Amino acid sequence: MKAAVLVFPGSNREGDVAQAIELVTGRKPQMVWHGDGDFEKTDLIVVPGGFSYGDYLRCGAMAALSPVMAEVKKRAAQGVPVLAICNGFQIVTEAGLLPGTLMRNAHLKFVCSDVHLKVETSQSLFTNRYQAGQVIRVPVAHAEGNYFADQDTLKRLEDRGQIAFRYCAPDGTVDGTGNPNGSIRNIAGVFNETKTVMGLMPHPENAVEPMFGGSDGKALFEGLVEALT
Amino acid sequence: MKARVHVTLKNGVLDPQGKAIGHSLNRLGFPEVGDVRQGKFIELELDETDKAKAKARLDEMCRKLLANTVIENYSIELVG
Amino acid sequence: MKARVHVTLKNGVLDPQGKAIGHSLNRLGFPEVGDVRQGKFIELELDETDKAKAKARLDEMCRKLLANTVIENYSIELVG
Amino acid sequence: MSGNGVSVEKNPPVKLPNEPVITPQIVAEHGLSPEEYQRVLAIMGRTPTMVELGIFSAMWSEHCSYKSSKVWLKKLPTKAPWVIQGPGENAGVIDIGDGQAAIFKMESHNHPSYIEPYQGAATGVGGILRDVFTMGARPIANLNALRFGDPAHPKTRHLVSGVVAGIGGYGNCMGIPTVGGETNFHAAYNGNILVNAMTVGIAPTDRIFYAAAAGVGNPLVYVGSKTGRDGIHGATMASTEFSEDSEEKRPTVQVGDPFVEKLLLEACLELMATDVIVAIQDMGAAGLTSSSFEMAAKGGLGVIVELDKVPMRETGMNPYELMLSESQERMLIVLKPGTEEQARKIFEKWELDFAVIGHLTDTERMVLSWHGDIVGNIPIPPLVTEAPVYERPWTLTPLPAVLDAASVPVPKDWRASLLALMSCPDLASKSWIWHQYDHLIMGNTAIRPQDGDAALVRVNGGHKGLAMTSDCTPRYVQAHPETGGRQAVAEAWRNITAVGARPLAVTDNMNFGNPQKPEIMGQFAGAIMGMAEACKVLDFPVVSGNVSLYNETEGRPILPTPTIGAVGVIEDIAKAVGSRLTQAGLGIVLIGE
Ligand SMILES: Nc1ncnc2c1ncn2[C@@H]1O[C@H](COP(=O)(O)OP(=O)(O)O)[C@@H](O)[C@H]1O
Repeated sequence: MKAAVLVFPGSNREGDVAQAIELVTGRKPQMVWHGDGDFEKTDLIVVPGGFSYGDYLRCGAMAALSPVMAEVKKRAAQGVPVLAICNGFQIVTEAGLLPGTLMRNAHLKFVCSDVHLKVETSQSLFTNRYQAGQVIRVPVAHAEGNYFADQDTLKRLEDRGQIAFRYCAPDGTVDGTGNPNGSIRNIAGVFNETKTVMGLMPHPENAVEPMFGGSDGKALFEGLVEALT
Repeated sequence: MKARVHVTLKNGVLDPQGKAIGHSLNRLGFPEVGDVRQGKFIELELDETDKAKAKARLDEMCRKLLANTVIENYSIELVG
Repeated sequence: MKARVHVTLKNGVLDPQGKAIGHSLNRLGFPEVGDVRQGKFIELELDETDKAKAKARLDEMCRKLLANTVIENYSIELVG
Repeated sequence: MSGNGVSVEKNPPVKLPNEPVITPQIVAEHGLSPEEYQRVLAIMGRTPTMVELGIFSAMWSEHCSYKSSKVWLKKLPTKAPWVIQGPGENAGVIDIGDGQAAIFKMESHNHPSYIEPYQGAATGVGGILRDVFTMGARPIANLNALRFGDPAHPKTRHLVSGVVAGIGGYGNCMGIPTVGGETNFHAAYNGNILVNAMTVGIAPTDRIFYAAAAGVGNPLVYVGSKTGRDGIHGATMASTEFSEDSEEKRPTVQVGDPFVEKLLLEACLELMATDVIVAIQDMGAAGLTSSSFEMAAKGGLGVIVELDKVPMRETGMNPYELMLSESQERMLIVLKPGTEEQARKIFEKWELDFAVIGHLTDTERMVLSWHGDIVGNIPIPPLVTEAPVYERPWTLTPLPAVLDAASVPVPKDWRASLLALMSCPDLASKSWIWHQYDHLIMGNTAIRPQDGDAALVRVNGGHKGLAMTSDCTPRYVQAHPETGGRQAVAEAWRNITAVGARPLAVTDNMNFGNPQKPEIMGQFAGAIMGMAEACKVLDFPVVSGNVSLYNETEGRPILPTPTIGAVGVIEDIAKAVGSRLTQAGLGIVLIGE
């Protein structure tokens, strides 16, 4: 699997995700600067976490307008898979690749902590190594991860199986206790209609080694390798 | 020319920041405070003398960058 | 009664947000944009009918919570 | 170039328009005593200009000159075979094997954090990060030691939430994990909180960068953010008299821009990977003044600074303001000749300001020019050698009487006592703080906050880890400074060993009251003696540190607080142990006295 990781001014988890990809594929992904409207062909595009453009104005707003994102939109339309994590999720929603938006956490504070996620479906490139209903533990680290969409959009997402992950309690119960940021319906990650674009707030790339935060996130990358190689 | 842009959340969109400010004010001894909404206020210097043109350009800036029209409204005001 | 409060950075205080917005607008094809400053805009519902009293209370809210008077200025406006 | 260097030296500086006459009041407002001003006159051989006075004032401030603490700091052991650079540079450097060095330091931002907690704390983190990456290191972890007033005091809540948000706001955006620290509450800090921030970075031992300038004619380059009127040196009156529009030019609080600092970090590391840097120094306290001065002084050279070339954020700025501004996210670099364009490209790629603002000379003078006029001309060596150093009178705190254990009543209700202890603010969980700090970014955090006595961070994907901690128990230091100083070092040592690492070196942050009071100076002296003794016994050298004095409100000092930051190494991180009880049925053993 050939992967490209985008780098914006202010990105800061690009190294983490590159490390995770290298761990499962044995090769370093291509790092793509925000000004590059034209980068090498790849099997997967990753929009990483961080504070692109300082997260000023609105998280992801300025990055969404960069030359590289114009190209990402083009390739996503052609079906190239896009994995968007944390600030990446904010960027792709601003760019219109995924519905909804990420607002300030309900408690207004930055939160860095392990959370539990319920995998909603195994029927996707990104989740094929998990079982539907499985509970995994990965960290979050954000101040604006409070997913919001209007009722029509939410209904459409639910009806079409476009919810990827929901925050839950360790036993899998989806209720307020496991929700770190106030996200509507505990949504932690969503797909586009074709399930080729996935955005999520948690950091599977920081859960790929048992000694460093557990390894529940590793299957996501392994699943991608399996699907895309 | 100077312009002032207000960006506010649309009705019906939850405003966690506004809510938290309201709560805090209530707790700090301002029980008379009801609903609170927080928006952005952006002041721009423009190198443009034609008012109509400036307005059209500002409108474009708002739609492109300053506001997320899925959840936000904006209003433009020209000063001086 | 409804009130609108503007909170803006004092002159001379660095405004990283405004700077970044200005940069972005320039890059996006708005070279006419010069200095940009970003502030907050807060709308409050008040259970108070006396204008003078409302104003005094709002002033207190600004000093206590809404503005950081070391680096920010505020202005209050009563509507309806 | 230095062609005009010679004639330049002979020209007396030009007075600026509206330049006030220097009165004893202006001198006092610059924090210089009459005796210190006499030294200024002797060095200059004439009355200084305002900008020159401002430079003396900054360089001879307690903060930059360590005039009250210097004689005592010399007593700390600073050497060991693994020490590459002890005190005297931007940060301390130790060898951790495999061609790698750990670079670290702690620094205070106490007063600014009390005035504006969010920005004060944020810029404190920004400053210490720059100290570490200036030397060529990529920062891998942050720690912070915080002291607040009584939780019931009306200001405490506001200060705590602002400081914590500011530390998180800056560190999180920079993408450096904040992995540890300490937080205590005591009424003695009601009017004077302590914010001590520590950064640890890693660099190859053969790619470490220093501040000493070299090479006459080499260009002096300014990079980073533009200069504004941020935190201009205390002399309010002087700077307002200086300007036409005093409201506009009021000295203001420094505001941090972590986004720009992140770009500056990446740009500096990119430049450091090339071979063009002669010397580099961040612009911290006293900004352009101390950075240019120190680079020239350390290299035994002179410097010409063309102030009109400095990138400015505001209009109408004057040389005084430019020299004394504390605008954040700026660096000064001496480049090898002819490499300016190569360097410029890197900084422009990262959308940062880049300007050649002068060059090195062989005159050992700092010459300031402003649109072609010389506005300042100071000999460098005497400003350093003639700097005031004080051996302040001190009275040692006597050992308190031993408390008879039998006189302490046995608790009636053990359960209630335990609960009372666990819920007291000093002992209660601090997870509400560190959950606001990204402590996992970089994917190397092996022991997180609360999971061990020290944090443990893997070094660049290998097997090696660095353990780090910050410790001090101010009420011990207050009771008996020597014992308290010893204890703080010993505790840091124990915490490093408790996770399985070998303790290597210390950085410190000496937070004390007014050194002009003999009993406060005695606390300082006692703490240093205790620390020195412990460090010697443990072979635990001090490689960097910071002193913050005059922490008092209305004559009431804080508790003496010598914060100790320590770093240790573990060769195989898989062998580390935390303090979390991971399995039922295991035995618990008590060791020691
Ligand atoms: N308490 C201390 N213990 C040991 N070294 C110290 C102490 N305080 C300051 N130093 C050393 O003195 C030098 C100057 O410190 P400082 O002025 O804080 O550095 P800078 O201004 O470059 O950040 C540094 O090298 C620092 O390590």
